[in-house]
Amino acid sequence: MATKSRLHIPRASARPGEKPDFSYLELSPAGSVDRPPVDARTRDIENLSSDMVRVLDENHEAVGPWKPDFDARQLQVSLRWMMLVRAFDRRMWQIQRQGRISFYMESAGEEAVSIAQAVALRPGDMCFPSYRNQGLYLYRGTKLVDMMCQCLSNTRDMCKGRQMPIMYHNRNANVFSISGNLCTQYPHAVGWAMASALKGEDHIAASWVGDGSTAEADFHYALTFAAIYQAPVILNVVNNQWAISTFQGTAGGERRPFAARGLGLGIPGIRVDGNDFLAVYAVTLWAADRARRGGGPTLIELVTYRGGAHSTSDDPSKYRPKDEWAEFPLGDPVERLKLHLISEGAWSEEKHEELEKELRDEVLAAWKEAQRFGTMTEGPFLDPSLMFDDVYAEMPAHLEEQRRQMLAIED
Amino acid sequence: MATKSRLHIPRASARPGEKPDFSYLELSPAGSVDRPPVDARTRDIENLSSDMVRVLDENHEAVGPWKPDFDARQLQVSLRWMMLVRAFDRRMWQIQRQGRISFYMESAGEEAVSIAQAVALRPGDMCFPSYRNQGLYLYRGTKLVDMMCQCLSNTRDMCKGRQMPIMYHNRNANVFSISGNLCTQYPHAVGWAMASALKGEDHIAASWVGDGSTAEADFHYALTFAAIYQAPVILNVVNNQWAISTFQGTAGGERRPFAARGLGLGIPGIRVDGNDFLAVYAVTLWAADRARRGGGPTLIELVTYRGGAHSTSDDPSKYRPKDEWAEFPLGDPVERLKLHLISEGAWSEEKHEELEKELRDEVLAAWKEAQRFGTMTEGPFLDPSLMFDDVYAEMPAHLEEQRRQMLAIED
Amino acid sequence: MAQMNMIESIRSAMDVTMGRDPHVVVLGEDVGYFGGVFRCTDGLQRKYGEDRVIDAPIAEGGIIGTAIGMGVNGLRPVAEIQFADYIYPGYDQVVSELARLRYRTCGDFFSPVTIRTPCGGGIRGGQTHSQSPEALFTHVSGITTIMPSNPYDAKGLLISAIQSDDPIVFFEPKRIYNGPFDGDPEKPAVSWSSHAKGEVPEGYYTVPIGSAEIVKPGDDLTIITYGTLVHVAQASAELTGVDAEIVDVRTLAPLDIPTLADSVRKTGRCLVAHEATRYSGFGAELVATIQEECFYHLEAPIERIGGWDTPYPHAFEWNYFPGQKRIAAGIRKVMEAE
Amino acid sequence: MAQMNMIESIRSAMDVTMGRDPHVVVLGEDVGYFGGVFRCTDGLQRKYGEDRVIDAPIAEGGIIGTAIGMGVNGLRPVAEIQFADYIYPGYDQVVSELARLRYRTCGDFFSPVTIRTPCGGGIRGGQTHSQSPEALFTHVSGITTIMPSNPYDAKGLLISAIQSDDPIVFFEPKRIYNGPFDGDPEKPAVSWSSHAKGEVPEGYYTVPIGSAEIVKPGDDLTIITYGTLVHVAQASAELTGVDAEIVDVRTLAPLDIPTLADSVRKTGRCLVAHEATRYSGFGAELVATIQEECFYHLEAPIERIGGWDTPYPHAFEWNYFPGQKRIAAGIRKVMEAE
Ligand SMILES: Cc1ncc(C[n+]2csc(CCOP(=O)(O)OP(=O)(O)O)c2C)c(N)n1
Ligand SMILES: Cc1ncc(C[n+]2csc(CCOP(=O)(O)OP(=O)(O)O)c2C)c(N)n1
Ligand SMILES: [Mg+2]
Ligand SMILES: [Mg+2]
Repeated sequence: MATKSRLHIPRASARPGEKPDFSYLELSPAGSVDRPPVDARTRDIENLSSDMVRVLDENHEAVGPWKPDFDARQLQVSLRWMMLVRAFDRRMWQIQRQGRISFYMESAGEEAVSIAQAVALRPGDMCFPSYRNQGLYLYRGTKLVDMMCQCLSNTRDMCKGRQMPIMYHNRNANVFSISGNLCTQYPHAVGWAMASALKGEDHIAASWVGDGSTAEADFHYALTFAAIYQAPVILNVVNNQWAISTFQGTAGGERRPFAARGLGLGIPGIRVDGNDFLAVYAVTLWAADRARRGGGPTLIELVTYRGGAHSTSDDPSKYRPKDEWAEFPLGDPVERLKLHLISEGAWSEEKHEELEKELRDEVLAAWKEAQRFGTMTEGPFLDPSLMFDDVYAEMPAHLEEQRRQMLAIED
Repeated sequence: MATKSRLHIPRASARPGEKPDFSYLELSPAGSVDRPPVDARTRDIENLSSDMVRVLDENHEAVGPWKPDFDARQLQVSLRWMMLVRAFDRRMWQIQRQGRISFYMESAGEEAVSIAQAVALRPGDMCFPSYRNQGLYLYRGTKLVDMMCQCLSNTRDMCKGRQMPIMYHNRNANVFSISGNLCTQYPHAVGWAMASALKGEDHIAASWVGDGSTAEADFHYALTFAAIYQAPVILNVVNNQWAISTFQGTAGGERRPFAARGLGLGIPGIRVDGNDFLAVYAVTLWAADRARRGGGPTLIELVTYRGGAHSTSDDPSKYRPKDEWAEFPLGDPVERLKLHLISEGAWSEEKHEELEKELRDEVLAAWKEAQRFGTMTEGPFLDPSLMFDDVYAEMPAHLEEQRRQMLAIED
Repeated sequence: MAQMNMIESIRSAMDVTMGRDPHVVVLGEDVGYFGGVFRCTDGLQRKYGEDRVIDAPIAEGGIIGTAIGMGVNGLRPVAEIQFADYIYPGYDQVVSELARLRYRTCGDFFSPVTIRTPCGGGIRGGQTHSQSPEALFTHVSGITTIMPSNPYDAKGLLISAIQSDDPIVFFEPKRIYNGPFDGDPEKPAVSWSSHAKGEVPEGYYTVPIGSAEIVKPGDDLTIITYGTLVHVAQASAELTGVDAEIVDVRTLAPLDIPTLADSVRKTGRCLVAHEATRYSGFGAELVATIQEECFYHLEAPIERIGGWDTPYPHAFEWNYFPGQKRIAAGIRKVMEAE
Repeated sequence: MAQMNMIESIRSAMDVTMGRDPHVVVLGEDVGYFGGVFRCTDGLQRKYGEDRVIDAPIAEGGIIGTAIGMGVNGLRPVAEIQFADYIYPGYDQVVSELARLRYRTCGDFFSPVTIRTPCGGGIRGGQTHSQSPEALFTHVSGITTIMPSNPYDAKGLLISAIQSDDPIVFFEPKRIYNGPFDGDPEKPAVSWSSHAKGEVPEGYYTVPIGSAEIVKPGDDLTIITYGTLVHVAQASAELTGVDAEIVDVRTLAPLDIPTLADSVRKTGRCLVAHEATRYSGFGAELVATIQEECFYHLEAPIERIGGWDTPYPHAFEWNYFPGQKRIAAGIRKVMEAE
């Protein structure tokens, strides 16, 4: 091969040792983007997929047409949820580092996504989350201790030891099961929403995937079916700038925002400041309203930053600058909502610290309780023969036989 | 399920017994769409994905900025190719109806796609066709008799009896093999193009799929990789309004043209009158030029109509109005190029009829020759034990053994 | 009772279940207005509406993926994949999601999807319209794999499948859609009306999942097979004059081991046959299971016959297809052994 | 000679072939800048450039599909699928395209793609990071399926694979990336430096595709296995005191039948073991082949041991994994039979 390659290879704006560079990120000033009626034609609102809906301005004030109706009390509660998610993540991360659970994934920096969207949805709406939506489970009523027991695979584990940590589900709360396979839940959400419309019900579905996951086939299937049948579904792309070691450009984000991915199918896209609690809430409500009124799917790109490692299995300092998060122009969602509340006179640094401590204690108490149901090293332990249940609705003969064999061997 | 469904179900504009209705099809007047420079930014030429590039006007004159440089002689040759494709299709269809080949698919009404695009590409460019691109094989030098022998699975069959009729390939002519699985060749084209760029070569790749096939995963994979690596590739969607019994709306074409499918990835789209030889040629040349100069992929939607049945296995009168083709606003590509040449004084009805007859004879002669290499009922026959070749580069022991067994049994 | 071919009985199974249960929906390519390329859903859309018999885009993974979501939301989706050869784009959704959803959520979520798909060769369909990929599903824990060999079983099993809360891949051997086929392509086509199992009740009934059937008792050897080859095996046995017991597996996973093993223990000899590519096919599982269960009763090696280990070649399909000659030779081999 | 673990030897195989042949390219998720989640491609991008060690989007079907196109254009792509559990979205491209391209074009087109992918459990990866889906590839005519059990073979076989004009699926048992593993999770980890096959030449050499290896000769019974279980089987045999001959299959398709059959004819007894789900797994093919080839030499039923027929459960992976106890019990069963 004599001549020089002309293959374009996307290149991250900064790698370890280099200065973080977010100049590629196009921002709109808070309040600058119009809020169209929810029955607007897709064509007329294409700008929403490249502009960025933002409500909180540089002075932490809520401005513009997307500013939602929220009283201070509600905002405090929301802040509390985001802080709880973070406190939970921090503890679980430590716990994994101590070798007391086998794996963990945190959502640091992305807490507004799960909480603001959970607040905007109704309990009857069905959520198909990714592994970084722990906030959804919590907000919808999954107890800390149950989340922890899942991570411990102990006797109270909702998954009976079958799933890796963080692969929760909650049937009663209408939160689906997390799959290890990326993006597979996206068409599920669309099918669920189609069934809802088919049954004449008002429930909508929502699903979440990362920027990296948009390259998967299921992303295309989901958008295609959602567009064709005008399924009442919100398809969220959480663009936290990174997959594992590859940046969002490696997923095709170099030229157009992910929010634009559905335009060619007639699916409106909204690009939103994913770290702005109020903006995320507002666009989600808009999309939910549109879906509920028969307006079909909306694709929401939530621009945020993965504050932590991809998972406990990797070390991000190997592939991105250590201080990248600190330089991220959209900041930290918890910090921003806190400052907004303070600017409104409805919160203070002292209260915040106090609440942080309270939540730490709450998490710690839950952890203590969770361990009572068993840890990796100490009982009570789950009965391994549970592993043969639920492969089928009823256990077939060969599994009965294998269970018998296993019990004989283990003796 | 008490309440009424609100699931949107796309509905064809006309079904058997109804009046054909193409009011859904947005057209632009010939000559009305600007021709941007090939290095235009994708954002600045989005209109090309919804407007329709047309060169031949209602008076059969070539007009506007997309009008290519073509002398009458070249156009006559092109017309001849299109007519040859049609003559070939007609004969093969009859032949199948007589039970002399097992299957056939014609490209009636879509001849301009293959021929105009083949003319616009260079011999070193690699084509990854669909099953309705017989024109590509012919134009690039595959002999009629070789195409027929493939359909006959006879002793001269390039596929040695392994493939159904019409699943040609031509290595020397740089035309890839046709797969029975829809859209699988799309990522191959992108990979091929990536390799070309990687090697620093100037060859580009082109691929073709139908409107229905765009719903497949491979469509998404191909667009995604093409966008990320800016592969020098032309991705064609031949929108002939129908898949088998489902219309293009069932593939997601109700809201936006297929040409817009890549916009969200930054891939420019061009919507072209697929029955206008000159327009198809012009946009293909534009996209090829752009790709060769490092401008990356282009998605071209060729708006046309499937004049015949889906294949010899179906009867279109079961699912669409019998006279739909006659009502198709973009007419017949052969007829239109003929009338253009006549209007230029470079052709006549008489010459046309004469040529038609000449081509019929040419096809018939080829058919006579092809049969000399064997038919379905008369020898010479291919040796069935050829079936064990080429599974691997070298035949492994178990296939040698199976071949032995087969020969023993057949005795 | 009515005379039905397999297309009609399969259609009737869907009709009957749709009539009984408003949650049953059908989706797939060309299944709606057109009634399916093999006509299996003909008339159903007119009867049950466009939103219960849904024309889907050409996206097998999307069909299965959305069907899963519908199932989670209380529907009972019956998804048609137009040819089994085109099921692979949906393979991930089957293996990673459909098969394991109940397991990973301890039964809190499940999706009762039935995937119907025509399989097998003999219609000059070449390598992309002839495959029998059942072994790629029998290996997947959580999936029930079925392949009927006649109209009666097809309807009864399909009703059971649609009603089952387990995910099911239901293979329909297209060569016998219109009539039983004994493996001789030269013979004129036979219709199901001449076959006992072509008598099919119009209404509701079920054939249990997980049970094999002895379709012809015999003493000399056991032929274990399924789908089209059930008929070919019978003709082959007749050709040899051997008194074969023919077992139609019907449900490939989970397997009815007792019926199979009892037969082989009785006859002492066994031949396993299927149309799919032989190497690492489902026949291997049958052989392995029988040698485990019946080792001390076996008087000869179990013979295994399948399609050759090549793609299904268009022009040579009758050389590829394990027809009477090959099965008869196998029977003779097993009978002569020892 | 150098000491290498399996990660290093696999990396070295790519390094050596990339150095010798500019047409070899590597692509996959996180393989470039980062060097792969298991570090198998560490340093290669720095050495060979961003366009020869390509970070791909998360799109397994796209990785395999574009790799096929690159192969058609003269490159030799080595595609990494991050976990074997994630290969299914690319399954259609493997089965329908890669496997059959040479066949359907009579050799006019082919694409020499090698797909590398880590498989197997034992790292607490649960159901989506532990699978061994080899049987889903061995059934596909045209695909060569390989699974090495040690660094020396891994490098030699991978070099052969990359140089081969056939498409190859190359499974890397991740549990033994860093050291041989005898099936006892309680024992401290062992490194490859203590193992003869941890001695690996730095440069070019090949291990032939299609040949099994007798890793330990023995007289009492033959254990046919591959991957991680080669080591577990040895430890299990030691536990029982039985003088087992251990055969490492190495290439699962096409299979080296003579080496396997000769061994069983010699010992008269056979146990087949793999980590994958047992039902319809590759072990069934091994059992079926051995009973066909060695029926008259068999003194006992062939014993078949695999993972249970459930998804791979996170917390119970050592109950799921066919460890020493289960294999030893199997050995005893085979030895006691008759
Ligand atoms: C089908 C599949 N392929 C690959 C992986 C391995 N994997 C797990 S997470 C991940 C990165 C996902 O990135 P993104 O979608 O951006 O989500 P994020 O982690 O940033 O939230 C990869 C490659 C997987 N889990 N499933
Ligand atoms: C993966 C796959 N699914 C389904 C089919 C069956 N099939 C063959 S052609 C066809 C319709 C294709 O329509 P379109 O893409 O519009 O192409 P056209 O025939 O109109 O040129 C279908 C459904 C197939 N060949 N492959
Ligand atoms: Mg991400
Ligand atoms: Mg079409």
